[in-house]
Amino acid sequence: MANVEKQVQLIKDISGSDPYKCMRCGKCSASCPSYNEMDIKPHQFASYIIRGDIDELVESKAAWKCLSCFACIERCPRDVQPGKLVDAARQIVERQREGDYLQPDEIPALLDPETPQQLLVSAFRRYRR
Amino acid sequence: MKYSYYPGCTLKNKAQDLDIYARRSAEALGFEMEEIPEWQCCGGVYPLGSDEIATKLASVRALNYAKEQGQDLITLCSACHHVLKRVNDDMKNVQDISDRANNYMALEEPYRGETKVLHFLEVIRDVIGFDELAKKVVNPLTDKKIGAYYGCLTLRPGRILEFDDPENPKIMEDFIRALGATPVIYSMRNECCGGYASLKDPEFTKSRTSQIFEDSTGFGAECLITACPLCMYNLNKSDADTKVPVYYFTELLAEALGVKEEA
Amino acid sequence: MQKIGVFVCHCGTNIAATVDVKKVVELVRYEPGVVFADDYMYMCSEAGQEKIIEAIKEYGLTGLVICSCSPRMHEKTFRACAEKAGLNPYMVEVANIREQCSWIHKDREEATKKAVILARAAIAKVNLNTPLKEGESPVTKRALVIGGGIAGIQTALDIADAGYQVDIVEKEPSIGGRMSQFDKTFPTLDCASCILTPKMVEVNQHPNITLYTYSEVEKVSGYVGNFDVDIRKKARSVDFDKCTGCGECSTKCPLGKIGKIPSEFDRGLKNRPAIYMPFAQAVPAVPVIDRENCTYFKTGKCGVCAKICPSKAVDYEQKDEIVTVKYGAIVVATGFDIINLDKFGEYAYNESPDVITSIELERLMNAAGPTGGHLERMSDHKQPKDIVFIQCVGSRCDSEEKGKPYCSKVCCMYTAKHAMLIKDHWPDTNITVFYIDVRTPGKNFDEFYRRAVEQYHVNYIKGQVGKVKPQPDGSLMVQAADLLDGKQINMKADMVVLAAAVEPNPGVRKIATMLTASIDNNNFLTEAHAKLRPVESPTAGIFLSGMAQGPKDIPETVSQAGAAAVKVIGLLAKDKLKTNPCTAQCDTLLCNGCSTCANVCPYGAITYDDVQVMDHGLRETRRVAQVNLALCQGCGACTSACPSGAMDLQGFSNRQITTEVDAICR
Amino acid sequence: MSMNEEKKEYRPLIVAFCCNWCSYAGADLAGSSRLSYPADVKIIRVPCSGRVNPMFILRAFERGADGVIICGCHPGDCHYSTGNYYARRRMALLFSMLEYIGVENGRTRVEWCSAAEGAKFSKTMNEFCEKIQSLGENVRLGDLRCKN
Repeated sequence: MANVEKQVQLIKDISGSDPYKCMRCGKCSASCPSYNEMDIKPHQFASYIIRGDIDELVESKAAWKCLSCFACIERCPRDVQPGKLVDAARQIVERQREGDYLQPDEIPALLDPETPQQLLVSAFRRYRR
Repeated sequence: MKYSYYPGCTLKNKAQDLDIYARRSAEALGFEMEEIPEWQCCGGVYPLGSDEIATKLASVRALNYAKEQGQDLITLCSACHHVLKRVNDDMKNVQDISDRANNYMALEEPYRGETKVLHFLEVIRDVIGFDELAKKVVNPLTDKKIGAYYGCLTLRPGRILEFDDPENPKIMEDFIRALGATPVIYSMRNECCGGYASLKDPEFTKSRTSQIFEDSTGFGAECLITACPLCMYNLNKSDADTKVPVYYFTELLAEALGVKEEA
Repeated sequence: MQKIGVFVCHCGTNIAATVDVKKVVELVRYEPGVVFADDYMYMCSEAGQEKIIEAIKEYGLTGLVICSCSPRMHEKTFRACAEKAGLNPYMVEVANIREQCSWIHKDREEATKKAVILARAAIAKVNLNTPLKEGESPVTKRALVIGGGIAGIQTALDIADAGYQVDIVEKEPSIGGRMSQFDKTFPTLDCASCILTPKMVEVNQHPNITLYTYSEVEKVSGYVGNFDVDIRKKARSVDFDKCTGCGECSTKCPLGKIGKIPSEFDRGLKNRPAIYMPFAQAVPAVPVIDRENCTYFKTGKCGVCAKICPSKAVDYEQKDEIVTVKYGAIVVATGFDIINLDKFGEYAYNESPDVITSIELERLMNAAGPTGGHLERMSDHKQPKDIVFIQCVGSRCDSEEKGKPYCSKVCCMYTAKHAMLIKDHWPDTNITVFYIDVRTPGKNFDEFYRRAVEQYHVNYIKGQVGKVKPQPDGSLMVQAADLLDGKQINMKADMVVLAAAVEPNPGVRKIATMLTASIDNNNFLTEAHAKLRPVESPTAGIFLSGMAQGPKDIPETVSQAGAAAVKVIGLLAKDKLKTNPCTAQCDTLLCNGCSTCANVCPYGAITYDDVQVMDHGLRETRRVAQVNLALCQGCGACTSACPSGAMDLQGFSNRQITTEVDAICR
Repeated sequence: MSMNEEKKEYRPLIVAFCCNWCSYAGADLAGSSRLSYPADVKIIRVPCSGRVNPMFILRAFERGADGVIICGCHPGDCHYSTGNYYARRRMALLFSMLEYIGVENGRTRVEWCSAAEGAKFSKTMNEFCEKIQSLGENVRLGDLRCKN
């Protein structure tokens, strides 16, 4: 239990946002371009963190499917910033475990001649520690 | 007028068009872009974690260099623009990040967000003015119906980037008008193209870009312009029926100013 | 030196069981100033009071200390008793040896000791008491109501019916306010103008009501019972006495045909001429010239209205006029508007004419509205088939920059109303409501909402809309998520209606400042007590009515309007106001005029005056604080804020409290 | 009375300033509910917590009080709208200065207590007494001439 509390606090610290402010209006889920790709939906991030179901959240696909497009952050009426919450969960995996979503040896197969550097650096930053 | 210029990784490589046409246009418009020596990659994505310091330092270095030159910092790539502006905001307004970053940097004088970061388009809007730009156009792109594709990184979060209204921007539309063409307004223009997901999940990005083409061409767009190499890549990869050509905004600018073919 | 009598009450055994009453009497008998001490079974009884009166007379007592229950219980009783015996009632102090001693302590010795200390403190205080007299101030028997919407109208009618003079100041050319724009009212669906117009006419014809329309409050001075108010009557450019309200001028105004001036009343959905009445049933039925847009005022040419007016009422030379009127009470009923939606670009309100606010929908459905009551899209004038309602646009927002933190309270109900009215007229319309929560507390309210779902099959979906996307084919795509079904939705709509948050009328902050009435961060006026004094401002003589105080619907507004009227009547019914004698006082010799006290005073009771003072034989002029005794409520905030110790509070003076501290710490 | 008594265990002297509208009524409710607290607490009634001049507190310490507590209405409930806010700010400043000269922070306290919170009043006073008891006699500001 103590570990869960620590993780909740860690997520709050890393994200700098307060999950308790969420009123479950769902504007984030309504705005999210990756909604259908996610198993845990943006409007549920806050409640997972409040309940302490951090493991489920960090093991979910949601953390990797977020595109950092900031639509949820821009439109959230309560300043909860679900994008920041899920990013903090992702950080926890990347920092504590061998949780990288992208392995170096799989990269060559994913490239094509036009792949811009921006794509690689962005993917590296988002999918790896 | 002289600016420090942060080109970023992609503009040196896969997006050379974005860079070259910008330099030529800047000359034609009467301002100078001095490339920062030894700039480092911004990382492409702004590190959201409030305890992430190391990943922000590359940007701080560039920002501080511009400060030392006493110049505003200009960028073209929407990712660099996004990262630099947000790191700059952290350095100015987030005490904790600012202090720790300065500890790492050990600068003679701490950097506290003094540099003003401008997107190339902002320079045109706020310094030169679209009226002036229109006067300098020699090959007006008359009869062209152009859709501005903003994507996400240039606009959001609006409070920090202060680029334009994040939901109903008009800077690129004004730009298109100044070049003599007709802007096409469509609602997908500020929706994400799928971004870096294209690396692992190209099908998903294709579904996003299809929607963008469908919406923009539905309103009559004959081509799209963008400021982002990643959007460019994803849009080009689309196999949508409604696909139209996509240009960097600087290419059309250079064309209109009559400097496209130079050197 | 005072001659003090101490009376210790047994309160049956309530006190006497734990406190050795006799011992207390013995020990306080030799305190400074005490000339008489006694105990009795029930001090508050007739016999007990008789004892006190006798002692006052016999020993010539100048001060009383009653050791008994809490002063909140019987202080009044003992003060009245003292007054009966010819002693100033403010020469009485109560030592609370029941609630704060005998009832909470068990050890008899300890409790007795404490009772003695409490008695000593009271004795020490009485030694410094001075006779106080309640002040009096006269009452002007006329009330001012600021705002002529349903709140102001109801308040004014209720006051006027009770026989008092009332003036209404309304900044628009007509009274009627927001309610006059509405089509029907929930939950009974009666037509808004059918119930409002008769009241407007009644106001106009009431012998006790004076209307100042197209007027604004300019300056307020004075205090409860005695306000002086300057009212600016803006130039109407039409002679009130000559105009017959025929409307010929409006029909002939050339600008009416060009149609460039959006009608405020129709929320910009229609245009109006430069000389106009906001709506057909306007009260008073006298048009005004909008000088900013009128060709005559801009270029000196035109003058059509003056030429064609059959009664020669148009007067281009008319000037603003300022009248000063005295009032005893002021009611703020300035109402509300909806917020500006520029910050909600995702809903495409500025982009698409088919995205409208609920209040615009009211106009579109109103038979007297721009479309004659036929619901149509503003873009192509076609009747919409699929309509989406979005709730909470700008309500319940955490960030200041985006919206308001409060619930606007009326939207859930009016949206259900709109949905049902549309279904009534055009049953094959599909209606979807996206909500966060449906909030319908109120009599017959939830039944009303359920009727929309059960009988009218309105589709309610939980989930805020993310974006409204105008489509190439002219329709709107609404992107949302159904949170209960866990699905993202893209829904086509012909029309989107936004339930925009309400906010207090933007002008209210200026008015509140003039009145020194307190106002909260959201620009709602603050009530004197949230539960017990909900229609009064903390500033005496200022009353609150309607949305100016907080979001509320029409039934609530009308009840609050009536309540405010009763409070006003209660005030105006008095010939003189008794004022609390425990007020602040300024020692002009110590005051340095720094304004610190005026800044902390919640009642605006402190003003500054230049006075001549003799200081060490020198005559000089100084700026010093003066307390308006009619306004001061005796909180003492100024006394602790005063850096020079010039401010003191009668009845709780610095010396009195210090001496109590000393007595306790002896 | 006190002179010929044997020296018993140390009992602190505590002065409580209670505003007339909320906390004094709360104290009355504690009384009528028979919720006891030590007799060491002596209450002085003031119209509002904003009336409590810092001088009163200094005076109490000077005269030998071991602890001073100020009770007012809850934020937003002040009978006079804003008095408790001023009290809170003023006392925060005063207490930090008192601590600077050696009067421990535990000896001073500001507490909100409504007219309905008899239980809270009693609990607060019990806690406060315990705290002062543990801190012992206040020797820092006391004027020795006032001691008997």
